[in-house]
Amino acid sequence: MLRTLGAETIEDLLSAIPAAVRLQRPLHMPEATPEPNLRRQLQAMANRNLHLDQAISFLGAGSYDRYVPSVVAHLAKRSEFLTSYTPYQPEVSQGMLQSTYEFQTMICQITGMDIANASLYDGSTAMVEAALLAIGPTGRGEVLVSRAVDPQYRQTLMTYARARGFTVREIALADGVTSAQDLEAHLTNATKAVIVQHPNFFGNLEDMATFADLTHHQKALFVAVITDPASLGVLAPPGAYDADIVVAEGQSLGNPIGFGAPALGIFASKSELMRRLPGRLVGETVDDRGQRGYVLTLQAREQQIRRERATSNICTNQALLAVFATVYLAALGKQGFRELGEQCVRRAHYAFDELTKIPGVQPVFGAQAAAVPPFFHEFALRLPMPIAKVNKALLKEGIIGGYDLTSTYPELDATGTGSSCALFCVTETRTRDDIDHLVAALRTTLSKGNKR
Amino acid sequence: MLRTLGAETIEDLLSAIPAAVRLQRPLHMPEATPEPNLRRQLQAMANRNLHLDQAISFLGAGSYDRYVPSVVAHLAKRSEFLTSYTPYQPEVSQGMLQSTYEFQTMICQITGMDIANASLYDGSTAMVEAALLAIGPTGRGEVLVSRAVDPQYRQTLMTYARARGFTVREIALADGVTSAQDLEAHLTNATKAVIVQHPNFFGNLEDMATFADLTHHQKALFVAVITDPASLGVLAPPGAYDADIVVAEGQSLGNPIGFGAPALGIFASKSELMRRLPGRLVGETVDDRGQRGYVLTLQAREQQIRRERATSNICTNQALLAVFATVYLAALGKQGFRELGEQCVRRAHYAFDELTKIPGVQPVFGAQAAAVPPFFHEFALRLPMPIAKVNKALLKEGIIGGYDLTSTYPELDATGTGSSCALFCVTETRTRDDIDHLVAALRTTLSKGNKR
Amino acid sequence: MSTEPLIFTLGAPGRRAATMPSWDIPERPLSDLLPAEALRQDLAPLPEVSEIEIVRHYTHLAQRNFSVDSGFYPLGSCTMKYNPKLNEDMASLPGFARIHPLQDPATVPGAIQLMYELEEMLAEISGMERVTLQPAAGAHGEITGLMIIKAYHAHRGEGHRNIVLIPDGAHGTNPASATLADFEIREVRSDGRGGVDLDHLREMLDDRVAALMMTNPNTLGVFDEHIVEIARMVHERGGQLYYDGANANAILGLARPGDMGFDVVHFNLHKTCSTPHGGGGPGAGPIGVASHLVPFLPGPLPALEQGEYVMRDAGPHSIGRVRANHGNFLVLVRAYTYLRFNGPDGLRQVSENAILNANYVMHALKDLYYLPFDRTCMHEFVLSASRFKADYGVTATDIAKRILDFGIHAPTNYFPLIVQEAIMIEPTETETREQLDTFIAVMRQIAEEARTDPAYLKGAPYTTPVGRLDLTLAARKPRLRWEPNQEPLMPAKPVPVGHSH
Amino acid sequence: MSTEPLIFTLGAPGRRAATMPSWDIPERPLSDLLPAEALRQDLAPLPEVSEIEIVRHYTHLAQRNFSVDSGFYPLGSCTMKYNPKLNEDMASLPGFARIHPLQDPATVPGAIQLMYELEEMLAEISGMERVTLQPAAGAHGEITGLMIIKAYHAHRGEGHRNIVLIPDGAHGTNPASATLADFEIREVRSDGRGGVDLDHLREMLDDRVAALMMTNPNTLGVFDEHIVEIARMVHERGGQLYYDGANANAILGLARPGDMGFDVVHFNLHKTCSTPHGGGGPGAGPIGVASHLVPFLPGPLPALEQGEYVMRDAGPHSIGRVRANHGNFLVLVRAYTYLRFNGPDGLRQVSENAILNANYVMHALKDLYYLPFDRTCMHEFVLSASRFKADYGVTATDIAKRILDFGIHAPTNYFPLIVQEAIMIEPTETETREQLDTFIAVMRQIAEEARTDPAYLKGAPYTTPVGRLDLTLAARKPRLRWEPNQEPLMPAKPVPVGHSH
Ligand SMILES: Cc1ncc(COP(=O)(O)O)c(C=O)c1O
Ligand SMILES: Cc1ncc(COP(=O)(O)O)c(C=O)c1O
Repeated sequence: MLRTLGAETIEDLLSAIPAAVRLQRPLHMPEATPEPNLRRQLQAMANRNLHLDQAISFLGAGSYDRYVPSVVAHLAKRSEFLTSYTPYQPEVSQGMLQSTYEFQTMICQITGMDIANASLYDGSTAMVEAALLAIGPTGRGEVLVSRAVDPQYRQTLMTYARARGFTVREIALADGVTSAQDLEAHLTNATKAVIVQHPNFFGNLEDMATFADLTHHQKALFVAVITDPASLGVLAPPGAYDADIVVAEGQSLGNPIGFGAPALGIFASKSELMRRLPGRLVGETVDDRGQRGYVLTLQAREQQIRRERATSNICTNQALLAVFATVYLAALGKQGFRELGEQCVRRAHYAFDELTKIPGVQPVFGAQAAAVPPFFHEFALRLPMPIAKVNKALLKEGIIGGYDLTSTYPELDATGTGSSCALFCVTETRTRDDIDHLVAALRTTLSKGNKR
Repeated sequence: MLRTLGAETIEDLLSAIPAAVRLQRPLHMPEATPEPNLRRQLQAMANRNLHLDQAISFLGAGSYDRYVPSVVAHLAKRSEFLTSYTPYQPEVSQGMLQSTYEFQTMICQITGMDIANASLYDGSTAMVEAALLAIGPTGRGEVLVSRAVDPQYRQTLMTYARARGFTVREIALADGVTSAQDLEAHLTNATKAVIVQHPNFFGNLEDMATFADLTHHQKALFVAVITDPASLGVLAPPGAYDADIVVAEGQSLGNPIGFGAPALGIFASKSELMRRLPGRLVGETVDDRGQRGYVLTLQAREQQIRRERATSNICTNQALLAVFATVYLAALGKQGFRELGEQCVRRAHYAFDELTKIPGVQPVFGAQAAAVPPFFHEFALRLPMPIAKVNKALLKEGIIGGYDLTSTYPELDATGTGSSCALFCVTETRTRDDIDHLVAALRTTLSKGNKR
Repeated sequence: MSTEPLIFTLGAPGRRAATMPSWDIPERPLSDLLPAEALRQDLAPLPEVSEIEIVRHYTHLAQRNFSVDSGFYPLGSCTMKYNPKLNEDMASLPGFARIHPLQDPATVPGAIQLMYELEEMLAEISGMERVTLQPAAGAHGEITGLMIIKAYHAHRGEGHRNIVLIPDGAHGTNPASATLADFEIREVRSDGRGGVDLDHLREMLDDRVAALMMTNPNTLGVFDEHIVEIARMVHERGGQLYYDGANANAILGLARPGDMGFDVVHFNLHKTCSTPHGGGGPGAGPIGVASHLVPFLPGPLPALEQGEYVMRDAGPHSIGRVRANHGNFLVLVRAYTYLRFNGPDGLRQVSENAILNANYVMHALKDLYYLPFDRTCMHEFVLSASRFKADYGVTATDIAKRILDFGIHAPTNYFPLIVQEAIMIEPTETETREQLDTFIAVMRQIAEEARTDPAYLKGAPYTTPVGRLDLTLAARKPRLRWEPNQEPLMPAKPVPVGHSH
Repeated sequence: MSTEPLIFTLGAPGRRAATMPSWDIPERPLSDLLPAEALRQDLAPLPEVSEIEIVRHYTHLAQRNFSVDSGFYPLGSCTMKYNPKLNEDMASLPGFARIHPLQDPATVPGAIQLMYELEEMLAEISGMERVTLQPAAGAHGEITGLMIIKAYHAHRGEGHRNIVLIPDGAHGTNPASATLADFEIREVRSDGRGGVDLDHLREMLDDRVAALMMTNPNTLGVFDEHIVEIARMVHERGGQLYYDGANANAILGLARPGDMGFDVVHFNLHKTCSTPHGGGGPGAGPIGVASHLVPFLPGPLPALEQGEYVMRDAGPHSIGRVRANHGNFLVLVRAYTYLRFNGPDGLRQVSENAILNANYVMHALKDLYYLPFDRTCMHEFVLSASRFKADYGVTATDIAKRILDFGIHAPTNYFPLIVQEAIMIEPTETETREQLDTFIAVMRQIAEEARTDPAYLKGAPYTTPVGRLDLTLAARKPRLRWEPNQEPLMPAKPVPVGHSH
């Protein structure tokens, strides 16, 4: 091959790189490892991680252990999906395009929204994109975000806000839910968007209709954040409470949890926002033979056309995860999606009821039992012992315990009491045996702890 | 649907079954288990088995731990292969047909034989088919089989011989290899076939050319048995020593070991046996557009046409495993297949050298070191302790030890000495660390044992 | 889609895909380790290709292959039902896929338990006393069962029983297996309703008869209503009754061979229990036997002894092993998963739906296609193209090839032999009504085409990757392998590239 | 292949595929547990389909999708190289795929170690001090890098620097990202050899310039030979130099952005490290920074402290998180596997072969296609169809569509914007010479067709599942989702079934 180019050695071609910047030594990194050795090394590395088929996990807080029917990966991992790229040539990419169109449709079906895009990076950046859409091309304005929104999402928003130059204010909490009073107090005509998570980070349901109303009074956009779309199986969809934008984390729709990512940013909205949407959109059209077909459309919003005036800088997205979600939702179907939500609610409530029977274990929110805010599949408990210590003890019983709320919400800490707050998650994957095992282990741990 | 049939309930259709034989109760078996629960139960069941990624195994004896490159399963498990059936409609089955044609060719390439079929059940039944071919339609005659052939294969042959009505005689051993003298003594004009395994069950190389000569003198068919085709990377192929038929176990060509099966029966022969071959054959042809294509051919040998006069009763075979083997051999290629053999030979010899340095550990065969018969990747050692006891100790070190030869070859037992004979296998998957670990563990075990 | 080249004509010298483990031990020359005369002189002339070439090649081949996952596959007698993906995942678990058959049983209790429980479920489903999982496929089950029957008769001093009766509609493996077990074969005629002709059977039954092999429902998809009577007749004359279970998909939870009087039953797990067919295999063909035959089963058998799962050797009367190791274990894992997923009610529903679907399609086609045995069918039925052949020269093959044009696999043809120009249709229970309706419409369109344009059917298929293939040429000039510099079998017609055919 | 229906028009009421866990807890009514007004009133109108329907549907869709595994994919700027299957298997290990991001780090040391070592390798490859793995893709890396640059300037009291210079050939994400970080964009012209016009750059450089973003080799596939000079110029004026690493496939082990003077580098692991593109994603866009920018990196970062792998929070100057969790971890696993498999020599060979392949193809086509910048290219090059357009009315689109007829994906079109009718070709190192020769032959045939039968090219493609699609209609009447009872966008022409198109 070199000879056809009139070159003697590869160096003749490499002379295109100025000598001054040529690397004159081999890279300092491990030598090439043959496949059999490498597989063993990586298996050993993976084996050092405790995974969710080995432990019984009650950890949620934005990433969820979900049963994924076998059929999902068998289809979504087909190499024709896996090893293709953005369908720039629609005539040979109808598979990805139609799947994405089905994804967009299903997202509309579960959220009750008009339109949805082809995916964003994850829930947190999808929330940022919603804020950016609301803020618009000037880059200036104010976004109100509930303090009950996932702390990592809020941190991400803050990072972008500092760079882009807009203001973010937090709406305060009132006993585990967003304070409508505080929202009202902060809403001004500078407000471009109000962001509330539902169920919120504590698992509690929010009064979304009221917040939407308040927001719309100030002509701002109301953004609903959802971290586990399974909730939409039983809860009123954002379309019903008049959200303008819904952003969600779609990992739990059939994708591996994978240490938190790749994840699946979901973005749906009312149709009037169509030309301001970030990311790719697939639309229907026809071919020159008169057949139905699908293409990337409304690309004039995107960076490859609009460049510095694009609605977003996103290019590569999370297309394959959207395929997983599509197959997953198809597999569950109308009835299964409902039942998924029911499974979560009932199992979580069974766990809540059993756990709160343990002496010293109390709900964090709601002074009396009756006032405990309604929750979906996560709930916050106050434990009479530091959560780190509790979790260490549970781990010995093969249990991954709850999320340490005290670290991110120091205000929940009743200092000096030695108590702590933890967020427990119970999805459809936790059997009664699992839950009973947790209850027993926690009971033992706490009673031992008390004796010491 | 029932209504279009003029039926009221399904019972109207089921009345085709006489009431006397209708089952009047539900089957006594576990109730239906939903997918999520079932997966967990089966995972738990699987977890109770110690598998070859968890332990370091030196067990061979007919089933081999082989590194299978990732690419193999990704292709062979494609659902178009997995969920199709015997390619009765060649126009829509070119994938399976061409793959099988490539398989047949590759088997010829590695064995040096003229033709090969599309697969049989496993090595043991392939050996039976070779005997049946030699015996022919009368069902009478004599087959000589070396005592160094895999004991399970010999047992299987005996079962069929009893039913079919032919005679099987064992050729005796001479210090770990087949006795040429004993073979000569048994060869008569009643002999229809002589069967020798190479490398034999003890891992030792046989003098196949001499046996073939002797056999051909009596106009019988010489059948070579191979349990790990990796040996063909370095050893002279059966075509070179004039075997008439080669049967082999193809599991180790890219298939999961899977508790021993499904396995892959390989059957290759000289071309003059073409119309007597058992099983399916794929051949080249052309279509009505002038394109090359492949079809099942010479079906007049088979049960679906020839019925009671078929060359074999086989119908369903092991087609998918042949696809695995084909992709595996393509991935190794000309150089890789050679290197596979070299890896096995060198690693096994390294292990042999190190193990025989342990006090009390001796080769079973060959009075002096120089006379130890040459071996491929398995070798027999005499240990100064019962092998069951040794293996129990090794298991504690994460090692699956050798195969207990004493149980199947009682004649190797020097009774009363408390010693035992074991067959160790070292494939390319055993690293130097693995081998050194075995050596150290065995040394400790034996020295502890001696002290007691 | 143009022809895909053979892997042997791809690649280039020196190219390779797989990497071997790194050399962490001394690389001594082979000639130091093995005698020169034992060594291979050349390299096996395998392909020399890179990983990407392998991937594209076998991806293209896969794309040229019809499968259950790509469309409707009403291949009679083969039960091409949907293969649940869960089964595949379970068979891939390293705790099943990566265990050695000779490991100490104490290190593989989960595997033995699975086999033990599977045996129990199969025994219950078939109504038999005990099951062996060793046989690798249906035909292997047949020969195993026949060897057991042979051993049984010999044990009772009736070694002279050397005849096996087989109905004329039987599958080819039945007579082939009987020969293999050194029996003589006698064919029993079918009666006008598609069942065994009782008079003919009575005539043939004498004390040389070792067994009658039957499929019930038989290959016509017809349940033999005289089965109890047949069993009585055979047993009275000292014979044994063998059940070819290829059609068990019709009887799950509805009727049991044991209750019908059968002594031996084989299962085709790749059919009934939906383990995939893998392009021709692997399958699994466990057999169940009545209590008097248990001592003759091949061993070893899984057992639960003092709470431990062990493999127990067979007793003195055992016929011996019929293969190495424990049966097609990973296929058994799939079957186990399938049975546990469905449970007793689910299995019954499987059969009910299989029967419903078959009758639905039969009912919708019998006005246009000749149905030789017009009665309620079980899970499949057999039409005949004989009238199309007589009237328009259109054969069952022509119809089959034309079906392929619609993205549907053809039914089984020319089997059973007792129906001329047979078209054997088994829809299976996993198909939707919509799919059946599509198939019915296709079959009706083809019947119309047979009348109006028979020549068009002769040229089918048209939309497949290759056109109708020349079977005669393949058999006349058998070419069973590639070799370098082979002449083309036929001079090639050039196909322009980049143009649709 | 006829059109595949939408999943919504398959199935029937009441049908479903997935089963839920069995109810082992009390089935209390939802209304006991949640307030009525919070509940969904209807069921989400998702499909109602059986497992077999899902399988066939998505199998058909997959079969209608071109991919690297099905053929050559010379899509410039996207590095559509072969994706080794080992990487997939490693990313599927439950120890990686089934861990929760908020688990106690002590329970996931293997995952943190992998990230730690991957960071080290990427730092070495790029010649940067430290790397963060958080960004999800290249564009996300860009905005992260620009935010770091912004924070750096602010920290030094140079918050007034609000201009980012971007060459006119840059990828669209560069200006889009700069806007997002609230910078103004100024375009720098290219010179006659395809590099940055130094005079124009000098003109534009003032103390309001925060950074120059460059791709090197740039989007023409040309290595900017003045890079050292450019770096000096930018740094002298207090600016930072940003490296868009989308083209890093050309420089592995040959040259390092750090040594060229860059301050921030992003990687596209889905390109350079061969993690598959997944039909548009996921990818991963780690960034490396020079030592003066390390304090501004987002956190947390993996660290090795007293022999334990931990996640360390970012310091006070950090820009903060740019997303939830740790980066696209399973993509990182694939990239790690890729780098460890190749090692230093292998990576260098990757780039050498990528360069060789690109030059080989360029050399073979430049007589027939106009090559605006005729010099040794790196891993890709850009042709122009402008002469075909002028002479025969044949556009880059027409050529692209015609390529599809040959089972090859089209190159990138109309990018970079500085080349008219651009055809951007990146063969990648994993293609064989035979494949390149096939492509060359196709391109030469098409050039001939452009001359002799331009109308034929306008009608291409012909052999694809669908013909040329109407983009204008899609944008004019946007239909972004299915709804029941939608009117067809256009009256359908009937296509006869069972006939090849
Ligand atoms: C009726 C019948 N009997 C027996 C068999 C043989 O079973 P197998 O192919 O599993 O050997 C078949 C399979 O095709 C069959 O249809
Ligand atoms: C030159 C260049 N820069 C940046 C990007 C953006 O990378 P990503 O798609 O990963 O966001 C791309 C990808 O297409 C590119 O080609």
